[in-house]
Amino acid sequence: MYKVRIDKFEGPFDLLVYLLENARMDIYDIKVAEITEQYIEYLKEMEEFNLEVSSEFIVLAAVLIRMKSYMLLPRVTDTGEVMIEEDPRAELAGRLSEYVRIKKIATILKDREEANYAIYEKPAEDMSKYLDDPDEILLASEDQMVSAFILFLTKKRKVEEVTKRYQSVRREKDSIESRISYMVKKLELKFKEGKGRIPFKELLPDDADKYDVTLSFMSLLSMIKQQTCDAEQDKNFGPITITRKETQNVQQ
Amino acid sequence: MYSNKTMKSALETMMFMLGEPLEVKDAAQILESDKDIVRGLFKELQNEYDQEGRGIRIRQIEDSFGYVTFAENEIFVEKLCTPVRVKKLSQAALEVLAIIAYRQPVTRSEIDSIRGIKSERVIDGLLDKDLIEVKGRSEGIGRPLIYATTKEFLKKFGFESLKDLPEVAEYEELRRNPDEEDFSGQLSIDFNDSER
Amino acid sequence: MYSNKTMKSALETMMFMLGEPLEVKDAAQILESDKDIVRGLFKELQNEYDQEGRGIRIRQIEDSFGYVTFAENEIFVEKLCTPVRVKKLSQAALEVLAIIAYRQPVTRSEIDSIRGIKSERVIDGLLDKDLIEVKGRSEGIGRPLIYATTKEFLKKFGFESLKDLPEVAEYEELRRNPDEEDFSGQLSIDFNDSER
Repeated sequence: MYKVRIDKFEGPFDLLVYLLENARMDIYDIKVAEITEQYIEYLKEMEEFNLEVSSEFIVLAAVLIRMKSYMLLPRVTDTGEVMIEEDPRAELAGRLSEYVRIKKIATILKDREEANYAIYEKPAEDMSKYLDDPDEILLASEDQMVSAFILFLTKKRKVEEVTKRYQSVRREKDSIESRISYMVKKLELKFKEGKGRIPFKELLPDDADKYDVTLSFMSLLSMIKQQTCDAEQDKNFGPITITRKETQNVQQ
Repeated sequence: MYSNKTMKSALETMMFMLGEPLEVKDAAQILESDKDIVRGLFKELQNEYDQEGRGIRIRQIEDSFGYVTFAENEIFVEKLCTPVRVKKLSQAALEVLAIIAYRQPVTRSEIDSIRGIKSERVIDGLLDKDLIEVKGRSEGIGRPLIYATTKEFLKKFGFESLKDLPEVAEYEELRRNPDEEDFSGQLSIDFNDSER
Repeated sequence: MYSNKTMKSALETMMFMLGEPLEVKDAAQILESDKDIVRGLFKELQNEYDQEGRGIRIRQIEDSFGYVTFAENEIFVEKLCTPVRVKKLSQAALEVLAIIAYRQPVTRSEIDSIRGIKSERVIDGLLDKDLIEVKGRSEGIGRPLIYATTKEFLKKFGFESLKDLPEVAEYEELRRNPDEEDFSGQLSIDFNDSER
C-alpha cells in the first residue's frame, strides 16, 4: 500500500513515478494491472480532497487502462504460436525514464540554487560623469522610422478628425462651395457697378478672421482654376487684385 | 569571537554591499568586537590594497571606510563607459525626417504645416547629425531654405537610394505630387496680410 | 602597452564600476591587449582573491568576470542590510528549467511531453525572471518558439558555462549499473530491489 502524499503532484508522470517508487516497481517492468488500480484510486482521492485533477491525469489513466486490457489478451496467431511483439509498456517506460532523469536534474539545480543564494553582486557605480561626452552611436533603422511615421500619421489623422468635426459644427455654412458662390455674387455685383479691378479685401465678409481669410483665399484659387476670374499680385505680401477673366468667352 | 582574518573578510563583504562608507561603530557591533580593533583592521586592509596596487582602494571618511576606485585608473573607466551610449532619434526627429524624406526638397513652413507644430529645433538637430542638408532656396515668396536628406541618412537607415523608401498607401498623401500646385507659400502671405 | 600589474589593477577598477560581469573581449579592447592575455589576468586575480581569503571574490560567467561577495559571509550581509531576496523556484519551475538547460534550444511542446503536463505558465514565469529566453523559432510545423537558458540562469545556479552542467545518466543506464553510483536517495526508487 502507499501513503497519501499531501503535496500536489507536478503532473501524471510525477504521480506515476511516486506510485512506482512506493510499490518498489521497476519503470521497465511495470505491473500494469496493479499500478493502474492504484493510479485510479489516487485520482479519486485527489478529487475527494478537492485537488485539481487536470485532463493530463485522466489521459494517462486511459493509457494505463488500455495497456492493461491489451496485456490481458493472449497474443497468439491462428496456428497457436505466440506472437513476439514489442512490449506495449516500452514507450511509457522510456518517457518515465526521461522524466525521472529530469527530476534528478531539478534536484541538483535546487541544491545549487540554495548554495548560490548567499552570493551577491552589487549595482553599478554612478558613471554619469563619464557619460557626458560619449562617442555617439546613432541607432537608426528603416523600421524605426517607418513605425514612428505611422504613429505620427495615426495621431495626425485622429486630430484632423476631431478638428474637422469641431469646425464643421462651427462653420457649417462656410464651405468652400458656399464661399465661392458668396464671392461670385459679390464680384458680379462689383463688375456690374463698373469696377474692373476689385481688391481681394473687398470680397471678405465683415469682421473676417484668419479662417475667413484662408477660406476666401482658397475659394479664390478655386475660382481661378475654374476660370471664373483672374488675380494679380504685384509684389511679395502685396495686395491681391481680382479682374474679370479675359479669355472667358474664348474658352467657352 | 571571530578571527581577525574572518573579520577582515567580513569588512570587505560589507563595504562591497553597502555602497556607502561603513561606520566603524556599526561594523564593530556586527562583528561583536571593539571599535579600536575594527578600526585597526580597516587600516590593515587599506594598507594591503595600497601595497598590492589594487584597482580598488579603501577610503576613510571620518570614522567610516568604503571602497573607491583607484583614481589613476580613471582613464579605463572612461573608455569602459564611452561606447556604452547609443543615441536614438526622438519621435519628433523621426517624424521630421520622414516628412523630409518623402517630400524633399521641402521648406520649413511645409514641415511645420504638416506637423502642425514648429519644427525649427528638430531640423537644426537633424542638420547637426548630418541626416539632412540645405539644398538651396525655394523659388517661392520669401525664398525660404529647402531641405533634403543626405547620403548619411541613406547609410544610417539602410536605404540604397531614395527609391527604397517603403511605399505604403498611408504615405501617399504626404508624397509630393509633381502636378500638385504649391499653395503653402501664398497661404502664409495671406495670413500675414490679414494680421497687418 | 600596459604592464600586467596595471592591467590587473584596471580590471579591478572596471569590474567594480560595472557591477555586472565584464566581458573579456571588452576588457581586451580597452586595454589594447589580447583576449587570452586578459583572460589569464582575470584568472590570476581570481586566484589571488581566493588565496587571500578576501570577502569579495571574482566569479566567471561564460567569458566574463565580475565581483561577488564571498558566500560564507552571508551572515554579515544579513546583519548589515536586508538584501533583496528572490523567491525560490518551485518544483515545476526547476523541472522546466532542467529540461531547457539540458535540451536547449527546445520548444514548449517538447517540454510538455517530457513533463506529461502543460508548462505554459511555468515558462512565462521563467521568462519573467530572465532565467530563460526565446531563441527564435523552430523550423518545424507551426514554427513554434524555441527557448534557451540565459546568463542569469548561469549566475543563479553558479555555473561558469553550460559545459558545467552535471552529467546525469539516463534511468536505464542507472538501472543497468546499480553499483556504480548510489542514486536511490535522489530518485527515491530502489533500483536494486526492483531488479529481483
